[in-house]
Amino acid sequence: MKLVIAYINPYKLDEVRDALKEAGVSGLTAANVEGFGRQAGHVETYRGSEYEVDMVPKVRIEVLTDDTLLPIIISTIERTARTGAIGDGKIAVLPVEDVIRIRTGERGREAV
Amino acid sequence: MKLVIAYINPYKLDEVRDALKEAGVSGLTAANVEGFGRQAGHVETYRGSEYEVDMVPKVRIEVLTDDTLLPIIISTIERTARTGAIGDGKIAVLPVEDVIRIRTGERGREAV
Amino acid sequence: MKLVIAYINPYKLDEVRDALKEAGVSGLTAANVEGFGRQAGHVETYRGSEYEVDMVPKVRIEVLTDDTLLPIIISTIERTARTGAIGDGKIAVLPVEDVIRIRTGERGREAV
Amino acid sequence: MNSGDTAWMLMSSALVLFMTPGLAFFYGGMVRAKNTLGMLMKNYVAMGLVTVTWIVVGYTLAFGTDLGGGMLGGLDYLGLKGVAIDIAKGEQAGAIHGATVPDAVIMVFQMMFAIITPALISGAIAERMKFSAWAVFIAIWSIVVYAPVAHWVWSAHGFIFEHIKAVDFAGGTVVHINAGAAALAAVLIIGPRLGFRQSPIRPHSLPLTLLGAGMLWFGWFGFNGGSSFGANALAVNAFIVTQIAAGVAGTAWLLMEQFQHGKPTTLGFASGAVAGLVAITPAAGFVGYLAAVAIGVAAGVVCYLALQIKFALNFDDALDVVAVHLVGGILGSLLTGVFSESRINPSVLDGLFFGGGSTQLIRQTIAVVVAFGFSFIISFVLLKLVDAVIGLRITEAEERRGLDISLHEEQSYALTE
Amino acid sequence: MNSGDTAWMLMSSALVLFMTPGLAFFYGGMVRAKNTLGMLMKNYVAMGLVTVTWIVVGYTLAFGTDLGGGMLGGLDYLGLKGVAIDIAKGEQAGAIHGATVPDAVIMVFQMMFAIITPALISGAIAERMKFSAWAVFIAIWSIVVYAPVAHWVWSAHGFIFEHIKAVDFAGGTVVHINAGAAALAAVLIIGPRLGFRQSPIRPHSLPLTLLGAGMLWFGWFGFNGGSSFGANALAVNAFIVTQIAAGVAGTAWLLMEQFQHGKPTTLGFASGAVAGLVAITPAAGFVGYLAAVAIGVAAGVVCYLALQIKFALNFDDALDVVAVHLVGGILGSLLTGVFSESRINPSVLDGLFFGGGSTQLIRQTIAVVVAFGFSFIISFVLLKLVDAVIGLRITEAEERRGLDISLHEEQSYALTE
Amino acid sequence: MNSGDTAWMLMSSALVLFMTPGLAFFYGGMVRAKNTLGMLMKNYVAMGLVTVTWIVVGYTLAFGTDLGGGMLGGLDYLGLKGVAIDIAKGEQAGAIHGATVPDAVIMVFQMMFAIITPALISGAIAERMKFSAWAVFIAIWSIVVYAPVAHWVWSAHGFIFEHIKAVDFAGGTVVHINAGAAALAAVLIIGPRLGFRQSPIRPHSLPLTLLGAGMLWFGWFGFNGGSSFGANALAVNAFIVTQIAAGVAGTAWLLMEQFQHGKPTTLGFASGAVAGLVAITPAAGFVGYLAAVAIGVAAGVVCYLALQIKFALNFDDALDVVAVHLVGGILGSLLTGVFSESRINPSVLDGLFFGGGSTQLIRQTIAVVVAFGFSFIISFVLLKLVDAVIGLRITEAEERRGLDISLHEEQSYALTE
Ligand SMILES: Nc1ncnc2c1ncn2[C@@H]1O[C@H](COP(=O)(O)OP(=O)(O)O)[C@@H](O)[C@H]1O
Ligand SMILES: Nc1ncnc2c1ncn2[C@@H]1O[C@H](COP(=O)(O)OP(=O)(O)O)[C@@H](O)[C@H]1O
Ligand SMILES: Nc1ncnc2c1ncn2[C@@H]1O[C@H](COP(=O)(O)OP(=O)(O)O)[C@@H](O)[C@H]1O
Repeated sequence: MKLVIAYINPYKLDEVRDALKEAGVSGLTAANVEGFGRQAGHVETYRGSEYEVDMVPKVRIEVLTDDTLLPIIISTIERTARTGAIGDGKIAVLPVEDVIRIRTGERGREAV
Repeated sequence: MKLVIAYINPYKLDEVRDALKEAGVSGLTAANVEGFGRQAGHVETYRGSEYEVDMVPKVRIEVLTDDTLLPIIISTIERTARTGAIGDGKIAVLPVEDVIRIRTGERGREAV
Repeated sequence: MKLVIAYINPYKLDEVRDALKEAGVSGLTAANVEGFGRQAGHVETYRGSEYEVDMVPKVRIEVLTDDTLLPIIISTIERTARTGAIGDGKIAVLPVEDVIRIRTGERGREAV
Repeated sequence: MNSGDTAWMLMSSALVLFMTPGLAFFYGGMVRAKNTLGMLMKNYVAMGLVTVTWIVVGYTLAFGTDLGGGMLGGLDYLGLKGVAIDIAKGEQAGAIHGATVPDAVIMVFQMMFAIITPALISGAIAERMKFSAWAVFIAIWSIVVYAPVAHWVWSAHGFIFEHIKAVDFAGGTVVHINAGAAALAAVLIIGPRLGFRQSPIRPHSLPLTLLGAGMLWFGWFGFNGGSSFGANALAVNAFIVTQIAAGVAGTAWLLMEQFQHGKPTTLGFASGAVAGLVAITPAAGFVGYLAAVAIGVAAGVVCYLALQIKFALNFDDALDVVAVHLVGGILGSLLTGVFSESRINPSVLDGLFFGGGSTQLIRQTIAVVVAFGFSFIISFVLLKLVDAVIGLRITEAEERRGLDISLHEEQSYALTE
Repeated sequence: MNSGDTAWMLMSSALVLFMTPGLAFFYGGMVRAKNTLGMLMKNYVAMGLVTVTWIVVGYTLAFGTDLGGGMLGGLDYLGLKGVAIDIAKGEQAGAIHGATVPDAVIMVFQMMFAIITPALISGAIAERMKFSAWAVFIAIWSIVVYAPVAHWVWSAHGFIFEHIKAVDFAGGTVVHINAGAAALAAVLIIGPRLGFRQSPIRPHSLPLTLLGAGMLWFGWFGFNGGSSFGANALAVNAFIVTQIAAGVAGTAWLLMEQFQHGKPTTLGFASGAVAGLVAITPAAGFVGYLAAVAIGVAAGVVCYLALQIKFALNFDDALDVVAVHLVGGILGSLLTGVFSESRINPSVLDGLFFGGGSTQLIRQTIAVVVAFGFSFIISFVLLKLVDAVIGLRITEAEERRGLDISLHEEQSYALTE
Repeated sequence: MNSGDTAWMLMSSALVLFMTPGLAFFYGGMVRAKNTLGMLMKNYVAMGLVTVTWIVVGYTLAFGTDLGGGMLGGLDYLGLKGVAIDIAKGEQAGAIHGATVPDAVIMVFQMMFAIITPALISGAIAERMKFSAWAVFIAIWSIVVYAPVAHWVWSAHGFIFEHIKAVDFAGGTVVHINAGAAALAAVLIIGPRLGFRQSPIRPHSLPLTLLGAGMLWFGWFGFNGGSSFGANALAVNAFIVTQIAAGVAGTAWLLMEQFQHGKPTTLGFASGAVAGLVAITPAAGFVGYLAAVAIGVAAGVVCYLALQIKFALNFDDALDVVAVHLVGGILGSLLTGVFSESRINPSVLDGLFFGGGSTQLIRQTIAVVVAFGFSFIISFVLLKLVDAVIGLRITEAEERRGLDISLHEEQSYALTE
């Protein structure tokens, strides 16, 4: 099993989630994060003092999945989150040793 | 070493944390996240316009642990976070290659 | 490739980020989290009722990196996030199987 | 009709109306984020419902011609009949306590009191009561509890006013004991919140609470200052003692915290100030400046100590309506009998402290007991009825999810977009 | 000069000024967090810019000696010449409608109206309009649209006042229809927000919206109550009907929601109350208490239903300025012709309901049409001009990032430090 | 006693009290979230402590019978002895400047000034000062600094009033220079915040700051308008110039930002408006409308430029009390000598601009220097004393964790439950 992590633009969350759902993903977890990368941040000015804010608001998605669904998850995220502009974000795939559904105690593929 | 990630109901955080502490876990990190899964979301209505909100507030816990404590961590979370209702959440176990305690520079099991 | 996770004190974020940037890291993602560990929490009092708050605000950093940069990333975080006081936090290293840059579709080392 | 007095009464009426949003935020900041709108709504809706009940029957039951025995007003002002301004005939003034302002302005000033009083109760049942049940409850309560008590105490032939001769300048019994007794009944019936005394239930936004406290303090100048029905010397006295009692009680509460816990809190200052405002309310037109200091100290200390009641008796008065409004109201009503001065207001006897003996204090005590007993009993019965018909309490799942989404399908904050 | 009347007019002026921050928060809470400051700023800046335009030319165009035909005031008060208080010469009073207060206080009271009126428009173009274009637009609009309409309706020789003989107590046409028509023009020109009707656009902080509603309600007592120019019986009437209409309309809106969706909302109560306040505005000095109930019910129901217009016509009136202010203003202006009573205010005919026939209603209708037409057309042309010269709309990237950072280089909330 | 004047003074007193919560939010929004309650508390507590010091000795030191030389009031009003309303004897009025309102209402109006003045200082020492030290400091400061300066400037026999003949309508010297000088002393002693000029220290909630600015603006009508002690022509003038200066200064500040940075900010508009309100304060009863425009422009521009002082001198005046209140207060006091008109207020000479020569300007300058020097020196000594006995500054760990938890064991926001 795998854990897919994706950093995406916040306004893409709904689209990505809906597409993943359609692709057969039964669950995911999202969090608000701040990203630093090639994408420029912005300047804020308070009473004449300027502050460079390097961090950009992003959403971090986490999907636990069995290996069969992995390619389609990656391609779905790529397709829906892409705008072509810097800051579209990244996807990472991590190995997972076990997954447990708390409610039932199911393990592994069943639990996803 | 392992990283245990658990998505649980927010109001279970205190109970889970206390139980893990009792079980010998010396630290963990928690974050507010939004989960999408089998559990139904809710509807919001603003001036007559309805919005379906699919995401449910959850808490994401992360515990770094050495392998020996792993079974007890999993069973502790299962036991304390379970209500039997849909939305109790999931636990995932990921392999960890190294852990470092920043304060002391200790590595591996010592650092957890 | 690796995923480096670090839990650090919030007021260290700017320093750590700047140092990582200088060390050649091209991106990272940060999130506000709450940590539980050896560091003491605090007490809050509302109309005479005391509440022990065990969780301490921390920032969680995530850096995707290829293996060559790994040692320097770890030592940079260690150096800049360390104050020597309890609560400086931890670093964990996880294996990563693949990374994809959404904008371009690049994979692996190129994508980081 | 005096234009200066009228200007002050218009302004005072606006100030008292402003207290209901103030109260909403005072309370709203103290609940958890998921219950914020549920809390605000229970207050705001009083500005809608009680406006209606007041113009239809509340006003006439309270201030209509006494039906006999000082128990209730007649229906002469039903639907505000006869209260209207009639330019051609000249404005009506003086019907109520001989005031120099149009009767209609007193009607609306009193309406604002009728609005905020049931709203006060909402703090006790915070985070777990149905909206529908609440709406029905306060609409009826404003008619069957509030209006009679207002009649007894403030109508010229009300039995507490005329026969018991207890005084209540701006609502110690009518507003605070009345609401506080109902709050006590409500807490006993509805039961504690999920997790009460097990897990921490923290205020979600003390800045909102502080804002509400500031709005309340500001509005209270109209509440007490307007209860003289004019921009006269009595208004000035009421205004000043209001400020003194609030400031002193806030400070006293801080000192209590400092002694007991070592840390003064902002919630403590706000709570103390409100306690002081409550306690000075019945006394404002009868006591002098130094008495206001004494009442302020008493309010800060006693209401602070009264917080313990709920833990001792193990009932969940969520936002301490009993400790602040019931205890504070009783305290102020009794201390009025201690510190009143006929020099300041000829319509009252000198109090115990000023050599007038215990006569006024005894009268005050009777009024306190009567108001408390009546409000507690009728509120209790009424709540039981509403519970039987509609149900007072939301389900456990709704309570967990929070009132905002469960009851109103709204979210209080969406800060990340 | 009457000190009581002056006290009330000073206070009313302050209350009306306070409504602009109130409006800012009412609106500000309804936008997404990233646009909060952008929204607040579009309101606050009116307190700067329109203060300037009003003292320079706005006041004299509105209230200067009529140039003939009741179309516009002359330049006698240019730069407030002749409006100053001159102690030596005695205060000037009575120039405007024979009021018993200094002319200067009426000037500043009217200034507050001139400020809030363009601010009302900002709700329609929320979350997408340039700040520079907005600033230029409202500065000019306050001169070329607001001042003339104010002259027509409120100046002694204004043609709507003198010839059409329509009445508008506190701004149904001058404020609400005027702003509502401009809002409609603005929405048509600027187009919908990114994602309108595709993805949810939720209010980021309903507590702020509720706070704003509370401030508006409070301030509205000055808005309507002060429009009698004194602390007189008419002020009392206006004050009371204002309270009644607001409370009733808020309740009516809740009931509509209950019937349609099964859940009453806090945003609904606040919206209904504001709709009621809007609708009673033109009527406040002409109608009685029960008429206020009727107007409140009508406002709650009709404005609620009017929300559908934007979906039917597919235009993005972001915060429903058309449904609340344009529709509410028209409703109130027409109902004034239905419920007016000469008994309450001899300067008006009895309305349709009180046996006066349809004369007043017809006059009101004409005034509505004229005000709407004028405001819509001139606003449309003006906005087109501003669009051509400066551009009304921010870029897509700016809109995505939010007005706060894009336009003002500020962030509304930084809660994690 | 005039009821209209009394109504206005009661209302003005309430408005000025409301400014302290307003100030609390204006400041509170500008600090980091972890210091919000610490900031609010430093303001709110002034409503408690200074109420006490004022009634005990502050009022009598300021307005008691002069002890000779115009330096200090005597103890005739100790504990408010003799200030009480005595219905039987008839209300006392006219003791202070022959006003037509009860002396007691002036006492409480002045109390509100005594409360907000030390609160103003809190912006300078934001995010790092102990609460205990602050409480002790302002209590003593209100007695040893505020009361004497108020006596000099506002008591009939105060030496600045009677001998220097400088004028200060509503507190340019007494309030703003006084607080600004103390702020400067405090900043020099307490030192900069951790991370000053190294890492960004951003406002945590500009909506709160904007709300506070709105409350301040609203309350300022009482501050300046009430300083005429009645609802008279002077009040009207003060009210109008207050509005003009605020609006113009806010606009001017925006234009400065536009020129320097290309982006106008909401914090800028709010700051400019407050600067304008500060600058018009001493002048409000002496200058005309166009002078108010000039003062507004000057305030917007000069205070904006004055922000640089702290970077030039490298001291951490956290929320710019020096730039806004000290500089704005000096500016307004001097410009009063430039734009005063005897036509508006016979008690003042014509200023430089109106052909009166430099006499009034010189008087104003002397008053500025005296008030600044006295306040700076005594405040400095007092702060050194408090530092020696209690310590002014919290520990580094406390500062990192934030004042809310460190000092008050409270958290400002818990939005996730
Ligand atoms: N090495 C990295 N480790 C973790 N997160 C990263 C890394 N690089 C980029 N990110 C995340 O991806 C987001 C987009 O990256 P950025 O370099 O701005 O654009 P792009 O991916 O299009 O080149 C960043 O805001 C950050 O959240
Ligand atoms: N495949 C997944 N990947 C990541 N998180 C998931 C996944 N499935 C579920 N979750 C998380 O677990 C929570 C509970 O899942 P849900 O399907 O609603 O209930 P249950 O686990 O009881 O069947 C979700 O809200 C989400 O946060
Ligand atoms: N086993 C763990 N798993 C996950 N996070 C941990 C763990 N132990 C500590 N942490 C994180 O590291 C932070 C610092 O840990 P703590 O024990 O307080 O100090 P230190 O690391 O200096 O000994 C905690 O607040 C928590 O966020």
